[in-house]
Amino acid sequence: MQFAFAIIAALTLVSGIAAMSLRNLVHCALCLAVTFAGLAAMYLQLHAQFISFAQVLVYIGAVAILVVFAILLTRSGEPVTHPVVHSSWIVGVIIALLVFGVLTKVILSSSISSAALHPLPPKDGPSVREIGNSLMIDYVLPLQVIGLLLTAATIGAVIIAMHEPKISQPPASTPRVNGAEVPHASGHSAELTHHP
Amino acid sequence: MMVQSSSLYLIPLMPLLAAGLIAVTRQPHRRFAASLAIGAMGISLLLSISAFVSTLGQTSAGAARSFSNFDWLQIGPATLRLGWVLDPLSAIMLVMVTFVGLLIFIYSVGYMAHDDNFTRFFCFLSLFAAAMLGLVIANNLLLLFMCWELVGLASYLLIGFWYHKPSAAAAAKKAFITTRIGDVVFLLGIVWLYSQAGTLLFYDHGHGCLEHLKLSELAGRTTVGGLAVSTGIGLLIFCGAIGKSGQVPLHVWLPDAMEGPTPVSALIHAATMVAAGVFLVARVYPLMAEPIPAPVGFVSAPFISALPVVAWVGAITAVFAACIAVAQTDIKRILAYSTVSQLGFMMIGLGVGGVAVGMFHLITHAFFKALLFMGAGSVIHGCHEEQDIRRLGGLKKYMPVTFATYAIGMMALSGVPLFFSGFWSKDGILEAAHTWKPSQGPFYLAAFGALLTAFYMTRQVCYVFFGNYRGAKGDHSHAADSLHGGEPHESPRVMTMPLAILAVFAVVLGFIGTPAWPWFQNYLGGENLPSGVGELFRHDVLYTILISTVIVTVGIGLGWRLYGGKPVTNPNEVDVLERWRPDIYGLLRNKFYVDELYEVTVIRFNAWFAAFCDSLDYWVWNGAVLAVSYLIVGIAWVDRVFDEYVINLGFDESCKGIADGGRLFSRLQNGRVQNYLRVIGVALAALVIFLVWGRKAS
Amino acid sequence: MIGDLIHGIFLMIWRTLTDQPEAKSDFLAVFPTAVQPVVSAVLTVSPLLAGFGLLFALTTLLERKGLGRIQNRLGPNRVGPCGILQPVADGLKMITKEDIIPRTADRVVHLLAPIALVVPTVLAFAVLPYGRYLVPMVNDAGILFFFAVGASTELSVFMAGWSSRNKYSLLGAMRAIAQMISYEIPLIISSVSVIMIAGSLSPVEIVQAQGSWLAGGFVPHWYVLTPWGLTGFIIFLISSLAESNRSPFDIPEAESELIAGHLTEYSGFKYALFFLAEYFGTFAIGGLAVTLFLGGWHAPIEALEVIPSYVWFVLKLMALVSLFIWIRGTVPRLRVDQLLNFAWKFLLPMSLLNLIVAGIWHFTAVWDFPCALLVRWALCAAMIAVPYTLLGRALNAKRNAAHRTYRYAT
Amino acid sequence: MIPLQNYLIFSAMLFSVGLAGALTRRNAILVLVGIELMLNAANLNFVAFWRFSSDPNAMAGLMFVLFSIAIAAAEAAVGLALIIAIYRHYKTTNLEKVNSLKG
Repeated sequence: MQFAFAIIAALTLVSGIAAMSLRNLVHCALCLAVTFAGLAAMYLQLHAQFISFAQVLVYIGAVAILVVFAILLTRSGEPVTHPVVHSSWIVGVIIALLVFGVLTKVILSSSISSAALHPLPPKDGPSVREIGNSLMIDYVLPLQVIGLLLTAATIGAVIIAMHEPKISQPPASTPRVNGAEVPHASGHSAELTHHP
Repeated sequence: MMVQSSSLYLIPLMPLLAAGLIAVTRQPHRRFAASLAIGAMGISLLLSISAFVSTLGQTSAGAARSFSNFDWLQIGPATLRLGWVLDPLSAIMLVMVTFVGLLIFIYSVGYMAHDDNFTRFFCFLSLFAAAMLGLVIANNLLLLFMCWELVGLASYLLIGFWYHKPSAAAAAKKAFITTRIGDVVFLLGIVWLYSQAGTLLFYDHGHGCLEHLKLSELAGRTTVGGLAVSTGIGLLIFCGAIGKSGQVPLHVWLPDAMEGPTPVSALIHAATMVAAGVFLVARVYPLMAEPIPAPVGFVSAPFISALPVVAWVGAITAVFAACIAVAQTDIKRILAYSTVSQLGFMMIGLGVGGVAVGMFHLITHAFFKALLFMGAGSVIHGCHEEQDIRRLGGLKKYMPVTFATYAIGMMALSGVPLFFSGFWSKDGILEAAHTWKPSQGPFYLAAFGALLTAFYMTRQVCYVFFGNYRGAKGDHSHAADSLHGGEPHESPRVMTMPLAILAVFAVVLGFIGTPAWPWFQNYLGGENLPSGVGELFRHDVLYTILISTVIVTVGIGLGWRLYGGKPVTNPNEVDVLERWRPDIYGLLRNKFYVDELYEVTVIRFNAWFAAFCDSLDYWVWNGAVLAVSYLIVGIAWVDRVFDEYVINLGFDESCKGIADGGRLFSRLQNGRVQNYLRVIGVALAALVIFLVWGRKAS
Repeated sequence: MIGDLIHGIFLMIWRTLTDQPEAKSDFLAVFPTAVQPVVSAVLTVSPLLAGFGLLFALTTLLERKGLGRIQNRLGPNRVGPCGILQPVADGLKMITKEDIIPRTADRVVHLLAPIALVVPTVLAFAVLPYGRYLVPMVNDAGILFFFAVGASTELSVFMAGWSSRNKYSLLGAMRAIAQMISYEIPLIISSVSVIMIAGSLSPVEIVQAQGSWLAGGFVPHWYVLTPWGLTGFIIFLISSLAESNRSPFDIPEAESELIAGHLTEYSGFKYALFFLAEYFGTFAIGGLAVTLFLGGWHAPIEALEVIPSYVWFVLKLMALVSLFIWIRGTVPRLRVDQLLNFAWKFLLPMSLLNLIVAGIWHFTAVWDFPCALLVRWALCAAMIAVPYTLLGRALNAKRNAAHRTYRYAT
Repeated sequence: MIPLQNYLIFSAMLFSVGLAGALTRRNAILVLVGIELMLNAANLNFVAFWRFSSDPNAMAGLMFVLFSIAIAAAEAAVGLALIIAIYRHYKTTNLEKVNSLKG
């Protein structure tokens, strides 16, 4: 059990770090998907099956794809010559480390690490029926609000990303080709793409 | 299905719904709009017939009447109640309006086929029909007034339908404003009635303002000059009818209204709306006819009821308009003046003979005048929008159906004896005028009017249908006619079919009200007049029949002699009458200079008054306002000085301090999201440190 | 020890074949407790892979033969009797072919893409009930699991397309993703109606809910035999065609437009993996269709329940696969805009409507006047048929209104 | 059994990784990715606390994660749409260059 946890945690963490540090954004997105998958595995280990499946469905099936689409649509996948991090990236890292240190300190010094908090006896977590009942009875208002939020977000996203009148489009290529253009294009494929 | 009075509102509702639906229909959906309007009208017609049937077979007018009232508004302690009434009067009007309306709707499909605003036209037509039907079934003077105004609105919209023509726009305005003058007075009458009777319902189980209780109460009171209140109110209400029905002196709008599309002229300005005035008088007839208990000093009571006024106004109008019609050259204008004149006849009928006489003429007139107008429309349509009768001619050859139907309409209008409806209805009026006790004046005027009617109709028919075609042949100016060349052509079936139907009715309708079989009078009046062929030979009846036969014969003969014998060949030829007496002819052609008279009197006074008000506004009120404003400017200046030198000095300093501070802090707001994130991260760490260790320390 | 082992094996095979529960128990008892879960998993997975592998081989043959017949040719007929060994030859060819990786390709991602595609498709097999007691993983949220792993194949397709550094590949991949995302929605919504009626996300329970018969055991209580179920089944079928990139929705791999889409730069064994994954995906989604709508492993007539349940499952699955092949041989390929419009403007509204109709069906179950079933049927069918007609007309009318011009055609 | 704090520390690590990425990367998309990572770390905390809670019927942790996943999806959609809109406008997703409120 410990072993499995260690493997999953290591995989997740490494892919998470990779997702945050690789130069190629598409690789970052793929690593992000691995991180999500690792988290899903961790939920499984915590006997939260439903959450785990939802995690896979939403994060890998949707969010990762969205990120990939965004990367391609903004041509962020092309290789960059300038540094990918801030000039003052060290500040960010220090702050992150500070936060991590503080959090770790808190966790280790709190009562939960000393007190005998035992997990529930191994069972398969709540059944889908229980989750459903809970959603439909206790949490019905939040559920409705979430539905509203999702609707609003969908409409909003569509409206935001809708085409503006083309005032400052570069004349060389149409947006459709942009989206589909080979990301870090080496010379010849870029030429091919711009072929009328 | 029998239509009850409670569901009577369905009849106007149908066209109203159609109007609403068409209003939101886009322009290209012509077929939809037309079929919707016609369908709604058809349903209304069926409902109306059903309602009509339900009033048949009753022995008295009171028994045939049913009404349903409901609360509309609660104003303080007073409740305003509206309602519908179904009695022979409204039933016959319903059938007439829906039937003629339906035919005109169908006719319009052909007439307006090339118009861009086809759907709008049907929207307005349906709106008009709804308002008119509402007017007819109203059991409340206020509801009637509302529909009355709606009818006026629809009329305005339809006259100005081709609003890009300046003359049409002007005519619409003229019609609207002129009728408004009558309506204001009408409204005064309504208000007076409400203050006196306390109700505006016509019939309300004995408490309506047209029922005996209130009537005798109203007739009993007197007002200034010894006038009975009921007479006063009746006169005021009659003013509304004058406006709407184009009686002298408010007749000027009706001929101008011919600028609208011809179906509109037929529907509104011949058959239905103008008849609304007559209908109104018929509706409030009990109010006008209520015998007034003679106060001291007056011998004969009927003289001070409103009816003689009605009769005289009608008689004057009848002759006046007929005279003008003689000298007109526009085919529709002749018919318009003829309408005015015939409305005058109806008023005579109401004034001297009662509801049935006037209403009978109204019904027959609606049919044959709609027929004539639609025939004129057909002529205009077939001759490339030519309306001047001098440029028409010989159309008998080109448009046989139109000619035949038009001739029937013309004979009905002229009152050709025995076989045409106009004869019987007009005969009834003449007979009633002849037997009228107070004066023989209206009778003579009416007889003269009838003579003129026969004459000018003959003149028109001769001009239009006989002789040779005088219009410009081969003229391709009209785009839609390029298919037909310059020749006049017969109109499509969708237009001639309604003509034929109306022609049939223009003949047969007369027989429901002959002295030999006075069904109509019985139905409407709830009486039981004697019938039988023998009635025709009663002294009075026979006398008037002979008189009017003579009149008609003379009129037609004169017309035929002057115009039919040797047809006009040149459009610029001088009219026969003009050659004879240019001065009188000029007077008539210029409509007795009534428009010009109004121009120099009413309108000029109005303009002068407006200018006066304007100058008053400019010099007096404006001056006062200016003075006040200068005062305020002065105070403001003092205020400003105080502000600038006393308050601002201190304020500026503090503002400067704040601005400096803001500049300092704005360095944090540099728009870089990640800087914010950094601050949040640091703050998170700080917060956690504070919460955990800070708490522990304390 | 050895005797126990052999006895256990035979008992296991016998119990499996005769549809008995706890097939593995005697065999597992031989092993020490620590390794039992591993052995059990291997015992579950290996027959599954073997069975579906065999089915895959069979299906490729069936498809080539069937398409051949549809196109009036013979199809493969050289290897083995009547070409029956053709899949073996194909497999050998695939494995022995050179594995070419483009010089500019992103090697790691290029390698990982087929693997990342095969893994979820195989995972999807885990939750399907193949027989009365043949369920690899009994899970409360099985359907959710199925869709979750199904959704993760999109990323693999993207990996394949992007890593190839070929614009056809990338275009094909993006089209495939757009298509899969679009059709996932009607797919899920049409299954939600079943989930709603069955009241469970568990495939096992859904199959159980369909395990009764009407009319004396002759009319099965399958969901496809209700108005909403039929509609849902059709929507599901169409969407699953698109999900598995099969004709007429094989735009991502349209040979004439995109060479082979994201598969362009793959060859040899990796290509075989893609091929495998595609067929596995078809099997998985077909299996889900069988589970959701066609009564799973239940026999169509009660009397036929004596035949082992997995036979029925395989028969239904093969029937669906044959239907897919038939459709592929019959229907022409769509344009990409038609494809997406069809999903968003037609399938999505219809599936939402179907959800409502399913709700109405559920709540009218209490009706008990005479002919209630007939009335329910008519009501629900009308509620679907009328909007279907109207929507179809509206969409078609719009399409007819615009006159299409081909700018570059002569 | 794995003690609770292992999960907590792991989640803190993930959170810090996400934070570090969000603070240092120039590309707006990766900043969003970092935020997603932080959200996931928080979700993990919820699930872990739910698992280790003493009340067997408590569901709040799970529910919170479910809702948070839904919100994260909405957030990602809107965020990425915003980034695409920004890209159209500025022709870059580099956050250092996108620092004025108006174009």
